[in-house]
Amino acid sequence: MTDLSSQLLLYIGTAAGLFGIGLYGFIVGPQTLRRILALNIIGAGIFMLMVVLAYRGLAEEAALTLTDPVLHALILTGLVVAVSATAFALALLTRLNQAKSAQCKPDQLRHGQEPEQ
Amino acid sequence: MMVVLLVLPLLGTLFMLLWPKIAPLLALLTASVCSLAALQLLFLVSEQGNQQVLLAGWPSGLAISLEANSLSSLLILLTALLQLLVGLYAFATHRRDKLGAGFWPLSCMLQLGLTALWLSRDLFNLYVCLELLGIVAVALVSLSGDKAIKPALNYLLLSLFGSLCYLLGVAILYGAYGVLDITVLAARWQADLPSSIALLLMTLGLMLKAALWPLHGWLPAAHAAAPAPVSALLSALVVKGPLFILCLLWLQLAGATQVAAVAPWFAGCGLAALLLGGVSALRTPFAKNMVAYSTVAQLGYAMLALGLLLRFNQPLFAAALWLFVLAHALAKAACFLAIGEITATLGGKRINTLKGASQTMPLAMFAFAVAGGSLIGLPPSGGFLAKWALLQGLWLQGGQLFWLLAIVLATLLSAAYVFRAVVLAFDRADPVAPDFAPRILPQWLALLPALAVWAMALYSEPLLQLLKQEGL
Amino acid sequence: MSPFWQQYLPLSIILSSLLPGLIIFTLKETQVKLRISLNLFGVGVKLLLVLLMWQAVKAGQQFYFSLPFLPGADLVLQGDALSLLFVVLSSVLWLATTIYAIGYLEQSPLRSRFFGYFSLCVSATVGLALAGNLVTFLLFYELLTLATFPLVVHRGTPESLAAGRRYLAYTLSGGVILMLGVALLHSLVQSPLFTPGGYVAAAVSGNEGLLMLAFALMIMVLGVKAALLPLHGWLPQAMVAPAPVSALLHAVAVVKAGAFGIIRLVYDVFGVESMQALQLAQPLMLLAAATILYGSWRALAQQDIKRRLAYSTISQVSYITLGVAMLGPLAAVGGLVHLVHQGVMKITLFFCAGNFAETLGIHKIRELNGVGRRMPVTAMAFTLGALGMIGIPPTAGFISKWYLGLGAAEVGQNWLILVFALSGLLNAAYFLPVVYRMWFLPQSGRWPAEQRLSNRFETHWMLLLPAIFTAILLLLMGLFASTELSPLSWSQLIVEREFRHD
Amino acid sequence: MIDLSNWLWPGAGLGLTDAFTRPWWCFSLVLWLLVGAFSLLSQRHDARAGRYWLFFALCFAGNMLLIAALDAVSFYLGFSLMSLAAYGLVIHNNTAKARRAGRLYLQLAVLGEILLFSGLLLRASAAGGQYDWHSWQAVPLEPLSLSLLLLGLGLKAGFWPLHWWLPQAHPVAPAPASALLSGVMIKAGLLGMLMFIPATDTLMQQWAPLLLITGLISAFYGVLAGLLHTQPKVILAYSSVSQMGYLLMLFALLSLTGVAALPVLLAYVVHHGMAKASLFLYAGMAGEAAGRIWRQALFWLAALAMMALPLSSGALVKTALKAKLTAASLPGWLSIDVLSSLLTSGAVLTALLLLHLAAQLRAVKASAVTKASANNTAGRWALFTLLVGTLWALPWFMLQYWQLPLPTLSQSGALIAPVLFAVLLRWLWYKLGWQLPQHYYNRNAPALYYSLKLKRLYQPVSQPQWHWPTITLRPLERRLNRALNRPLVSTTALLCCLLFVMILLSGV
Repeated sequence: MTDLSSQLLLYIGTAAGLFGIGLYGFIVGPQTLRRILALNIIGAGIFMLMVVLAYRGLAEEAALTLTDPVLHALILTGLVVAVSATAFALALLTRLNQAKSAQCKPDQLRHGQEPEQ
Repeated sequence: MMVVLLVLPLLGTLFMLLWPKIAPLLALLTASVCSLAALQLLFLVSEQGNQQVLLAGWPSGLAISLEANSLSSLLILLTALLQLLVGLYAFATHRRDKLGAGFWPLSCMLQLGLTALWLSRDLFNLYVCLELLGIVAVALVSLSGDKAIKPALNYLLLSLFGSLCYLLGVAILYGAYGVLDITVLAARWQADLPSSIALLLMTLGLMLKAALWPLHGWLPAAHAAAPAPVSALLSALVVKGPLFILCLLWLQLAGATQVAAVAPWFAGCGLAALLLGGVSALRTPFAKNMVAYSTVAQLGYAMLALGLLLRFNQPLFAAALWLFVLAHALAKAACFLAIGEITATLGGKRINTLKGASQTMPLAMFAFAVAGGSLIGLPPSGGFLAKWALLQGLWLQGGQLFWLLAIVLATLLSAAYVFRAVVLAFDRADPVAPDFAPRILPQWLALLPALAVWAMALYSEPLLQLLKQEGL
Repeated sequence: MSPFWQQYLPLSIILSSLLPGLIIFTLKETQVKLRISLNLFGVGVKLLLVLLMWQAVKAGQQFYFSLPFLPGADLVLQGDALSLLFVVLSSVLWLATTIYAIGYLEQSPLRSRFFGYFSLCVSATVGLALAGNLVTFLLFYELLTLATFPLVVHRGTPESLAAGRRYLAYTLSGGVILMLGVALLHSLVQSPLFTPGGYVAAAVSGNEGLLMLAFALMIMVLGVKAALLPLHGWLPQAMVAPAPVSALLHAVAVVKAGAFGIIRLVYDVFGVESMQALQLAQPLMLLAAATILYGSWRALAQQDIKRRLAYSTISQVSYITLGVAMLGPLAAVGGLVHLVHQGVMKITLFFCAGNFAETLGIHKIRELNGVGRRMPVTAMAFTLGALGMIGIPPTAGFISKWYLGLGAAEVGQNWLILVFALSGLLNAAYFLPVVYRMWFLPQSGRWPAEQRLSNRFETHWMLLLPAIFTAILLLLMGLFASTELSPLSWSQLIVEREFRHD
Repeated sequence: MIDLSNWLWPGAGLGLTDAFTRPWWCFSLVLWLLVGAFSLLSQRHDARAGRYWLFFALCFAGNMLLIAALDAVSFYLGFSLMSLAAYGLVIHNNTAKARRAGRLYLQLAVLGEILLFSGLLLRASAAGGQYDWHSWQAVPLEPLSLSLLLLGLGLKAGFWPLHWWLPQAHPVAPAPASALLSGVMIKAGLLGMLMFIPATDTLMQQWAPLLLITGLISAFYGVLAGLLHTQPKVILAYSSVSQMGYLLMLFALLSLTGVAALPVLLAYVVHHGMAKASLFLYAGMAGEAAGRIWRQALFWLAALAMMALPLSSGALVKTALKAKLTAASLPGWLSIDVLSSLLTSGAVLTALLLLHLAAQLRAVKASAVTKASANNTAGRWALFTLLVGTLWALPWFMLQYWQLPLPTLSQSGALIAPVLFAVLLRWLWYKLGWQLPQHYYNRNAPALYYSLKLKRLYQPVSQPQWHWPTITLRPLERRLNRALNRPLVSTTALLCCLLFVMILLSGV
């Protein structure tokens, strides 16, 4: 590990912050939608970290200006995965709400107060 | 061969989407061809040693590399065979159980994800496989209608969370070492703090996905809510994927100090899973929940074996670990299929539905009992082999009385929940009348893996040898 | 006899009951004739094969069949003198019990299942007898547990289910612990063939603690099936099973499997020298003696015939354990011969109890008044069995007690004779009043539930015949104890081979 | 001798190879056949005749077998066959009293058998696995096996203090059965002692004086107890106790004289068997003897033989007993003089008991009712006559075969004197109207009470039993379930974080 420039540190810190916020949101909940969003924030944090690391990843061998294409590929793949997963989760959520509204609980739906499990 | 194994399910899925009418046929065809291919791969590996393929001609390091050793080819074979079996079962019952048309392509995708997972030796590939597996699994769970959405959603959230944890770990590792291939990574491994954190993050993510205690909460509800063939696939195969990666990580990557620190945790978690999962299975009033909790408990064996393997480095534990995986896959598939068939025919979710099942549906009940025998570890079943290896290892290690007693206790618990159901089945005073005439074929299909797991015992020696030297 | 024969004979002895059993499972309830003929065919073939083997073993041949199984422990079937003793016992009694069961279960539902499991149970027992090493033994031990469970709960009533649960709780826990013990022993000395004189002797020094632990674990488990003292609870409850099952359970299959296992463990795994070196015999002896007395004592207060018989079994089976634990040749003869004698006597008693229950609806002892006049043959058979249990000559029971007593005196444990005497008194105290009721008291009121099962005999001939057969057998075994065919001579042969090794 | 050891149980052998088994066998056979013939007539109108004959035959077989047995197992087989089958004879009349007595009898018989079994086991073991009792003669006795054998066989022989069943069982059985019980079967105990306890053994020689005393006490006790009863068969049973006491003395003398007393013992056995059988038979028929002088005369002939009137077998054996006693090498603390005077007073008491019996038999007449046909009655009396005749022919045999000394004149006088004295005593008693308070008579034996107690002990209604404590964990479980199960996702995620921190801190 060589010295980290303060900028990178800032980025990493931001990524960690995003991760933390996402984690907090995910744990606290309680609405599912909020959790899905929290997961996306976590994902964003991780991708950000990866972007940063793409600069840092080859630090030992090459100049800082060179970025690591592998990581970018990974991020892209990850994004695709994350997007599809989010879409799927949202679809499921919609179905859940449909099922619930079919069971005539409109009040709860409006307020989004769905109890856990 | 490996490429065929991956391409075939993919093509199958595509065609199924194109011609949904013949989807079941395609699924069965894919599964059977894959089984044959997997068998050939196994022969190939056993004759010529490990096989490696670099996709699309890229050099090592950049290309997606696939590597098949005897363990992974065994797992592939198991996957394909179980797919075939479950496919047949689903085909036999799909009209009655109103299994959605989505089952066929999804199960094919599942096979693809699993096969890719067994073959991958690259952290990020594994991530993709995991994610694929997770999403497909959730989709499969949600097939059984409205009542399954909630558990499926929970499953999905936690699964995604787990994946992200894993991904974070991968990112950190890549940041530190700049490689993703496990073998290369292992060579450069330094047991410092970032790698520890990364490893731990990945571990927790995988534990979450593999439903290892105490992160197992989503499993019983999800597996119980899914249709019977899906639960069989999930319990038998899907949870094994993350477990496989976990073993890869800890056996190949981790440094000695890390291993020493984490081993007691693993063993402890395994033990807790065994005991608490067993108790839950014993107490739950629902039939499928019982089987699902039993999965939680049985995964505890694998965890325990892993922990002990890390601790003592005794090859017998490796054998025990994989034998547990194999035996549990077969037995649990049989259990879920049998219980699914019984609950469908007798019409009820509660375990009391099994009353008198030994008369009304003797075959299915027999399948359950036989598979249960393997879960308990009665000789001469696969479960027995695994347990035997575990016990042998512990005795050879010496002074491990605590673990031995714990295993005895866990075994008794498993016996208790299996026979709780079996005893109910023998109730002749107050049997539950079937809603319609029981069908024979699905019952036989449920019996097949159960018989297979007992037949495993007859090949115990080669299996033990193979798995012992493998150890990943 | 060709070597091919020698190799496959043990396997075919097991298969001769296993295959008919499996086929019977698939039969419909209405295919009675086919089922019965299959069953009897199996019995006949088995008896024939056993006879072949008996002659060969007597001539000193060994049978050996193996399948690869665990590393260091193949699945081995081995026919030696000791295993043959048990095989002959179970085959012959299987014959009797099969006939009895056919008569007993006439017109009752689920017969195919019953006979299927029945055959499985006997196959497991025979397998247990022929098991050539500990791992194989363990395997058949568990199979036996599984095969007998459906028989215990066959009636499907809440009581029988409770009994089944209890039975499983005991035996499965036992099975797990047995696995633990076998694994321990395997890790120390592997699992070679059972050899007279044992095979642990080489490992004794340095591993005393572990060997003692292994022995304790295994005895604990075998003690569950053999109903040794603190582990006997399942047996009295399991008597809710149909009479043929109880008969089989008590006389041949389960209880005897435990006793047989103890014999194997003491003589062929540990061996007399190691037992002495590890000082394992004394506690076992004490335990067995305590069980003998306790079982007899508890039997006194039982008002249900089968319950009383069950406690009597607890007591009687421990004679075998005691005989083994004394580690002397004469005591060993006594223990081994009691394995057979107790089986025949107890099966007679259970047949008779079943006859009373089936014909007259009698379950309680106080209902037996004057039954000797209504069912003289059954009552006679019961009386003979009871006298045998007390140990009155010329029944078989006397011979075994005589040898056990001689053995006790031989090894200088005179206090055991006191145990035998006391137990004999207790046996008399709980059996003679029953006999007295049957013969000397007048019938009181109507029989609880009388059925006319036969016009010519007192009950169905299929119920009567096995009881007569075994009753005569137990007389013959006592009277002609010195002949070459008798269990006594065979036991002496076994003991000669077991103790000759050095 | 028949060697059956390759056929029956190990060591089995039958034969009459001994000086004492042969006459014993013949005497038993004669008595069995005579009494058997008698019961053919007496049980003709018995509703349960089949049962009677079954048990009769079993007893017969057992008795003959045990006499002819050459090995311990055969003896034990015969012994237990006889003992158990005799139970059927004891309770034959099926009255409550008979059942009570039968219970006591069976309890003691089983106890005796078990003791005998243990004793035989120890002997067989000491003899190194030899079952042949001849080969046991040279094997030294141990205190344990000796006392087991004495107790086991003594319970059958019925001398004091092991006599409990005799006064209970004999009166309730049918007359011929009592005759056999008292005449032959209780002798089996003695025979067993002869076989299995070598007379020349050192330990036995040490114990012999004690046995001698026991026999003496038994002789006195039997008479005294008998005098306190008024039922003829009870009196006879007590008389048997007393006579078994004499036999026990003779058995002890066998050791003290170096087996010289064996002929006397045998003679005494035969004498007592015949006489007691006759008396029991008579007691069964006493009602029919009313007014018939010759029938009563027959009784008196038997009784006088018991009283040892000169020329009778009793006289011969009593004299010989006394002679052997004086010849015996007694330990210092046993004075010959005291013993012989005790013997004399014993003779007085015996005579007194028989006179008492005669008086009681006279009382029976009135109550006795007979239904038998004339032929039957005549036949039975003829058989009885034959029996008494045999009894009176015995002296000749004794002189011939066992060379018992013929009593001299003074000895005869010494024999008559006690009888006369007893008659006098009895007459005085009768004249003066001495009477003990009523409640001294016919007291219930405590044995029956203990027998009942014992029965309650071994047939308990319930027993203390330990149950597992039942623990209900259900509420706890419910609370746990509620606490753990929701909210799922948060809990799991939190646990995940927690685990992360904990494992990390544990030093990865």
